Amino acid sequence: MAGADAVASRLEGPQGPKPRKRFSRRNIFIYGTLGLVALYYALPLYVMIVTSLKGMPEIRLGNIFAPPVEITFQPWVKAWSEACTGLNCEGLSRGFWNSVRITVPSVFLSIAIASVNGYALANWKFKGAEAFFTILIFGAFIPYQVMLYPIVIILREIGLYGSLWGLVIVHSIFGMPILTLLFRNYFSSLPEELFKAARVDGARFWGIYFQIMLPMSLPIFVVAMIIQVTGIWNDFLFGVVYTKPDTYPMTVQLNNIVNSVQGVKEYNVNMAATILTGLVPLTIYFVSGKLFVRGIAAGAVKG
Amino acid sequence: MDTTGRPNPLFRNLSAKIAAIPMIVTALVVFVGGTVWTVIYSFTSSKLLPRKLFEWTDLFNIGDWSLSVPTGIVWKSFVGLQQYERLWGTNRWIVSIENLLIYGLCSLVLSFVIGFILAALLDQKIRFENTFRTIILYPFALSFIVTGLVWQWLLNPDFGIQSVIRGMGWVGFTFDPLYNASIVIYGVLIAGLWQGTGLIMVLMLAGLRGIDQEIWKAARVDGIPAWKTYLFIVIPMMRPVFITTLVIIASGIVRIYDLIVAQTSGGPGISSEVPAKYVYDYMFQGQNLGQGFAASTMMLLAVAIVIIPWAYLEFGSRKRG
Amino acid sequence: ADLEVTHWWTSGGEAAAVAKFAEAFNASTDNTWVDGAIAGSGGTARPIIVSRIIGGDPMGAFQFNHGRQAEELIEAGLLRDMTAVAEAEGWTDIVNPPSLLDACTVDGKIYCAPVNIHSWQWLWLSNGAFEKAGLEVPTTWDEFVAAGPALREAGIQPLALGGQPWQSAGLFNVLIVALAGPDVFQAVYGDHDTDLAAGDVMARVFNAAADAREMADGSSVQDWNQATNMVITDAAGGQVMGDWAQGEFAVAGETAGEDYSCLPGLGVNEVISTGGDAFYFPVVDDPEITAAQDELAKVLLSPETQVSFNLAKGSLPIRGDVDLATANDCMKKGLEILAAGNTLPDVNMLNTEDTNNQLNDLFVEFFNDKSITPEAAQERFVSIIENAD
Amino acid sequence: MTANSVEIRGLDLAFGAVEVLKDLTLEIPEGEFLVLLGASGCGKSTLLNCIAGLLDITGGQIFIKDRNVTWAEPSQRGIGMVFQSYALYPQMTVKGNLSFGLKNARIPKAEIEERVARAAGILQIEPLLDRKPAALSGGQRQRVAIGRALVRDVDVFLFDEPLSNLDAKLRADLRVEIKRLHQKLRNTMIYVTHDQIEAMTLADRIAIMRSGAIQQLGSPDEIYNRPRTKYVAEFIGSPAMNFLDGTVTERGFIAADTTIPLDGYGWADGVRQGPAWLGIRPEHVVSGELAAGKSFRQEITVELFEPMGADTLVWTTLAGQPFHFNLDGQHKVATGDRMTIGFDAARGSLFGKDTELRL
Amino acid sequence: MTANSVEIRGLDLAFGAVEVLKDLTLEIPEGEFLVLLGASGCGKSTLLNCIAGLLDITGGQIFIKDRNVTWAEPSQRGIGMVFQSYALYPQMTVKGNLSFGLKNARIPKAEIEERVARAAGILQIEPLLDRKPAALSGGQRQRVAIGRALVRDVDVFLFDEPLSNLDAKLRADLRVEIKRLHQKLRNTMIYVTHDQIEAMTLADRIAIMRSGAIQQLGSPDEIYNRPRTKYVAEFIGSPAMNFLDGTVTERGFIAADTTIPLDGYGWADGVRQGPAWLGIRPEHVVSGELAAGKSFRQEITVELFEPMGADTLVWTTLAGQPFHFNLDGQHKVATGDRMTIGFDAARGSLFGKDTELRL
Ligand SMILES: Nc1ncnc2c1ncn2[C@@H]1O[C@H](COP(=O)(O)OP(=O)(O)OP(=O)(O)O)[C@@H](O)[C@H]1O
Ligand SMILES: Nc1ncnc2c1ncn2[C@@H]1O[C@H](COP(=O)(O)OP(=O)(O)OP(=O)(O)O)[C@@H](O)[C@H]1O
Ligand SMILES: [Mg+2]
Ligand SMILES: [Mg+2]
Repeated sequence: MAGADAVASRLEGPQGPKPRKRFSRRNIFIYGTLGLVALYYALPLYVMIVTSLKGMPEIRLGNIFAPPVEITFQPWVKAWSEACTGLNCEGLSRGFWNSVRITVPSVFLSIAIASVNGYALANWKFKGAEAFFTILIFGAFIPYQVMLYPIVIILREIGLYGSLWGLVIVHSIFGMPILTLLFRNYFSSLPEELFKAARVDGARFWGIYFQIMLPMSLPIFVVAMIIQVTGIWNDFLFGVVYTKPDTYPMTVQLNNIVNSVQGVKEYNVNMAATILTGLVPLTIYFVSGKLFVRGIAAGAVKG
Repeated sequence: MDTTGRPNPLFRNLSAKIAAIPMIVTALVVFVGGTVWTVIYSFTSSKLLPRKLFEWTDLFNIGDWSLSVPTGIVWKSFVGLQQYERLWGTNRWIVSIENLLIYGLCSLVLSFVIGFILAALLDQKIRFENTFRTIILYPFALSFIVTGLVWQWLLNPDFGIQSVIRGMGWVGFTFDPLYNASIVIYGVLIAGLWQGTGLIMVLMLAGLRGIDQEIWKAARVDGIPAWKTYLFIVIPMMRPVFITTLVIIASGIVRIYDLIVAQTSGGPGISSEVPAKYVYDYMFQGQNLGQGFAASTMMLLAVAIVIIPWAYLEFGSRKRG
Repeated sequence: ADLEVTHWWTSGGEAAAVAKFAEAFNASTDNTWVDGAIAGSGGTARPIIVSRIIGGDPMGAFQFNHGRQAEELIEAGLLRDMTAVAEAEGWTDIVNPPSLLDACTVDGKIYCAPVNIHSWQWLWLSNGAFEKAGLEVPTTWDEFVAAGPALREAGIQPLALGGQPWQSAGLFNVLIVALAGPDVFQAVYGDHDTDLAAGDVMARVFNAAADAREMADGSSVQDWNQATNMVITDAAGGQVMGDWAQGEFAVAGETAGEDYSCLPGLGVNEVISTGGDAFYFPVVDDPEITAAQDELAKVLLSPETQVSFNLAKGSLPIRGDVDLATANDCMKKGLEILAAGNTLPDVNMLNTEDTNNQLNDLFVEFFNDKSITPEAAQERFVSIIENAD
Repeated sequence: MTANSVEIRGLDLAFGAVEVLKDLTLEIPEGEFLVLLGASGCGKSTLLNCIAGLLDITGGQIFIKDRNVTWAEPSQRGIGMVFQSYALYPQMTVKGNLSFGLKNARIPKAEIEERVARAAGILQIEPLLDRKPAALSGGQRQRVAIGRALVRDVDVFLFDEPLSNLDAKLRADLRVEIKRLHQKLRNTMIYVTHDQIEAMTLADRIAIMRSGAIQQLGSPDEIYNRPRTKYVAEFIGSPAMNFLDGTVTERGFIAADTTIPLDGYGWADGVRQGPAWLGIRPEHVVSGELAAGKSFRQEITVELFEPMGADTLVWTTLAGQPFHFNLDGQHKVATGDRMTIGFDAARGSLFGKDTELRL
Repeated sequence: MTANSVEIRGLDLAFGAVEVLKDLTLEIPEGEFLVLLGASGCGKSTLLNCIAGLLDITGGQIFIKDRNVTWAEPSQRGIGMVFQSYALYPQMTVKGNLSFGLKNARIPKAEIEERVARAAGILQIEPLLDRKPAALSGGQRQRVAIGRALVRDVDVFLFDEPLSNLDAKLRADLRVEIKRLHQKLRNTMIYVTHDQIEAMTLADRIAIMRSGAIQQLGSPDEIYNRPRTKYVAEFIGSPAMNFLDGTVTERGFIAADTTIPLDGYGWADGVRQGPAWLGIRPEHVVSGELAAGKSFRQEITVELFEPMGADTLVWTTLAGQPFHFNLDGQHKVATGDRMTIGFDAARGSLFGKDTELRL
């Protein structure tokens, strides 16, 4: 046993929690790097916001980083409700509800189809399933433009060309590869025994899907939703090719605002329109940011 | 062997097969069908509209019935490999491919590296993780059109970053990647990474969170520095994440189009052209579908050669998960 | 009936011009104009239009550059034969120059309604810029080239050229017309005369193009109107651009002759091409729509709309019998040349879009890459002409 | 002929090219508790899954209650299954878990209530009915998993290592509960484990499996005392059996310089001379005075000892080969101690070196 | 004064507001094999992680070989650690796994080779050196994990449930190997488990932990025979100790209508009357003729029995409370059999009902 004085002397050594320097080299490195990176990512947003609050004369002065001297919301108003496309001068507001009408069923249907596919691939393997899945992954690499005409022909043949449902189907088709991959990997990471238990309990394909798998997979559905909402909301090509003027989505309007050049571009309106258009997906990120990470962490990216 | 009651194998898993019909139809009709269609029409001289490759000729009309038996074909607009010869003789196509290779390689490597490093930094139990993550992720909410626009602007030498820095007294400063043919593709890369790395980071972060904590402890007890632990231990363990990420990044690269159009329109000159834009321009601007299809076919062929064997190995041979 | 009209006129002047059509159409008929504007260019709008047509759900009418773009749609029987309307309205008599209607005619049937004339062959010069450099405002291309170094000295971009491919090709085509003459232009593009294309005459044009490239060096704008803006703000000496550029000068409040000068045919060969826009009408089942199409065709060519539309758009009317008293100097110059019959067809009428696209590629590369010699460019030019159909 | 509850005829199962079960035949009488025992990967779970209908078999037939169920759906076979990982539905309450199968079978509500209540009573989980699985301890979860099979009133219970995720104490408790359950219900139960204590205590009969085939099927006693192969002998018994490498001669079993008399050994098929293994269970070895009565005695040195509470396991060397045995009670030993041990080879087992079969 | 290998003084550890370790003090002499035992969640792993430096402590000090390592990096503490999940680097060969740490310490190549060879020799994994972990069995993996600590020539080995992922047979084998290793190396070893067999067989001393504090620290013998609290008594011994609920009076221990004499009981602190638990280990109960010599005897009915190979566990009721005991050898019993059992309460343990401390 150590002597009493030895004990006393020992007490002088390090004791308790290791002192953590606030400005340790490690912290400086981590926060420094993240700070710089955040700057790189945030800078464009800053410029967009600042610009959208300036008047055109101020923009012409040049410094895009300078905060607005005179804040004006005119560009926002214009982008939302005044900017013209051809004869329609209702700004983005005209396309907003169209976008909603397109996005909601498209997101819903594409996720429904892909999740069922992923589930069938993960849990109910049948001969040839891999071959189809491989083709699907291949499909992820086909440029959309290439498929424009074949899809027009397909839609014409099934009589859905020009209808909202035609567009919804197109979005479902092009969302299918990545989403199916996501869902397949997620479902196969769930314990197989659960699936077996449900079969013993007499549940069939759909019963297991709806009663067992679905309730356990909400996070991955959120992930899929975020990817799809972003993709579909921002889509221009399909939105404009497979719809009609009165159902054009917001992005057509955005394209018109951004690409109609008159003298000097109205950057402030462009920026305001841009932010307005991105607002919906952005909102979904902010709201579900935490779920996003947790969803993938729950196995979405395994395999 | 007694096979009493053995059901027809076709009907086993019937629900699964029914449920997979959308996938099967998409795979066969859209992806395979569309691809075959594209390949076939790449041998034609189609311009604005797809033109028939050939037509059947009916030599026999049987009796009074208007029943005709096709017995021969007449080539209509078949031009053999002419479109391909022209394609490979076109400077712009060559430049496009070079650009895609450079962009693809850089984008792939940098997406992985940046995405991973950011994820690793965020994984250090830091404060404000949520804030940092959101800042890095938000560009993903913006379309490429918008991304291109914003960065075109930031990189504009007359009032973007260059002019601001010059304005601060650094007169010789030059940073105009979009106006310099030899580096323009890197200018595009800056914007592409800005938009896309957030998603990659989030995927990686999720992957990191799935690593067994005991591995970290083992490495610390072994006295292995953190960077080595990442490089030699953690990264190899994250293979599944990397595969999903790889598919997402790679498919994005092959299809890159909007960003280029919005940011440079392929300029200056043709120095930032990419294959998908070549396809689009020839199909719709140049009204030469045949040429566009030939270019698409080359792209699809390249993708197929890489993807199909790989995907089959990756997804096909495994039992489960 | 509701008639959906697709077009890509979305900039301020263009939209105002289209509005004239819509107003007239809505006012003078029982129909309603449903606007289907798509910003961008033909490249954006074309797949939409074609998809809609082959998808079996066409719009009521759409805008194309008239020329060979619509040939195939006509051959495939997807566009309506408007001969009946044309005859009733006597288009053959009123359309000037007649070549405009020829471009709409296939096998003797008229398929489109031309609405305006645009010409390419203009050099726009900034009087202010030359003043700054202490130079006279040039009156010909050669003078302009000679002034180049001095302009540069004075910190002025001699020639403004946007980055879009069609601008480069346009510049070159203007050089052919101006320096080699309309006949060569016609022979090379119209008849695909490869000997001529490879010959000395064209070699001179290519050398001139190299000069232009020298002068355009350092021009870092993308859009054509940004380039025009450089001329307006005296940052550039001049720009070769079609007559639509004067819309920009007008918006900026500049006066022809005072603030800027215009040289048709680069001051060398005073001819103008007669390109322009036309409307086509897809075949539809609905008789009401068909009737509305007929009425739209009439409205488009009626004298009142021609005047109001072209004044707004800055283009020339397609009928000689209307009065454009309010036109400005440059526009008047154009009208004079038109009246004198010094016209030639537009490249769109001579070349397929495919050939134009290849030319665009060649010239945008040539104008941006100094390592390509005029000889090498000419060689590639010849091979494009050789393969054109 | 008594009815067999489960009958498996010539079962083959292959995953692609890998044959996992080969021509396996097994008959399980009504009410029997059969334990499947075997090393990891030998095909126990696979066999259970085949019986449950969760795997499509490659060949053979399966009968349950004399009904050919080879191609029947799992839920149509009258079986209930309990999994190693519990496999509870995480989003449902305990009650939901129990009633899920019944709802699928469209059983009237009142009856569901009743059956759930009965099962909950048997398993003593009434107070837990409204909790979700996440709020249960391991043992409680396992009970719910058993309950899920119980409510369905099945003929055959299948257990796939139901206790292996639990800690030792809980394992012991639940083992007793399962035993009680069987005594109460008298269902046929097929129970997979690789814990031999469980096998020994629970089984009416044990089937020892090795690479997809059954090596021995018999009562625990038979398997413990007369293992048919060396593999079986190795597998059963804790601490494991000692194996001495040597030769059977007419003088007895000779290993190195040691001769062990084989008097009274129950030869399977007459005396067989030749190279062989002699297997001796550690608990059949006695020491000190008790050794006197044994047919083989030897003085040994204690090399290592493991006090295990009730007894102590001693490691030593016999005939140049490692050897271990139990010392009764809390015998005090120290490394280096010398003592005399003895055993009767007649209680041991001889295995031919070539076939590894019991001699 | 002998040097302590590991000395922990007043260790506090909290995760946020949750205090996991509270003022824990522990001294481990050089070369001792200390086992930490306790229920799940009691802080065993946490303590080990604190010693290893993997967790930042909230208060107190840690010494290893008399060096204050409270703030030292894990790799600087002279410790090696083996994890429950092995935590092998999956993409490196066994050799790579063993040498990775050494390479980082910039040890010359020749020496690395030598150390790896030595460790591989000790653990008998030479033939595996070029395989990857995926191609190893569970036991082999665990050996590699131990090897990783071994090559680093550390003073203290920390084991966190190294065997709990293995099956019973392997567990037994590896347990012996670890014991041998300790006897050969004579390093200090701290070993976490919740398997008491492991604890009993391996430990020089056992520390029983409960919610972040050490309840008893002593030799296996002490802990087995004289558990200081009911918790300890419950925790140690398999099958578990019987607890009879009753009262200590001057006539003995009275439970229901049964009186059990307490003659010869070693009172911790003089006789204490009052409500208490009497703990009797199943293996201290004898039956038949042997019962005659015991201070307490009673005839009971067999309710359930579990043959466990070497012995049989019998369940019955005593004084209206469930009671179980071991029957030696392969005693043949049947449910309903009646027999006489007996035990000496002096070998048992009494715990006060209020404090649960040993009386
Ligand atoms: N889906 C599968 N595909 C290919 N092989 C498989 C599959 N499932 C199991 N196997 C193989 O079949 C063999 C038997 O597996 P099984 O799960 O039945 O073993 P087990 O006896 O239950 O083992 P354990 O005791 O580890 O649970 C193993 O070798 C395993 O590798
Ligand atoms: N990172 C953490 N944050 C908060 N609480 C924790 C953390 N890690 C462990 N705990 C809590 O500390 C307590 C002790 O955990 P510890 O892992 O040391 O238990 P253990 O004795 O090793 O248990 P087991 O036998 O299950 O491994 C537990 O109640 C646990 O919930
Ligand atoms: Mg198993
Ligand atoms: Mg632990």
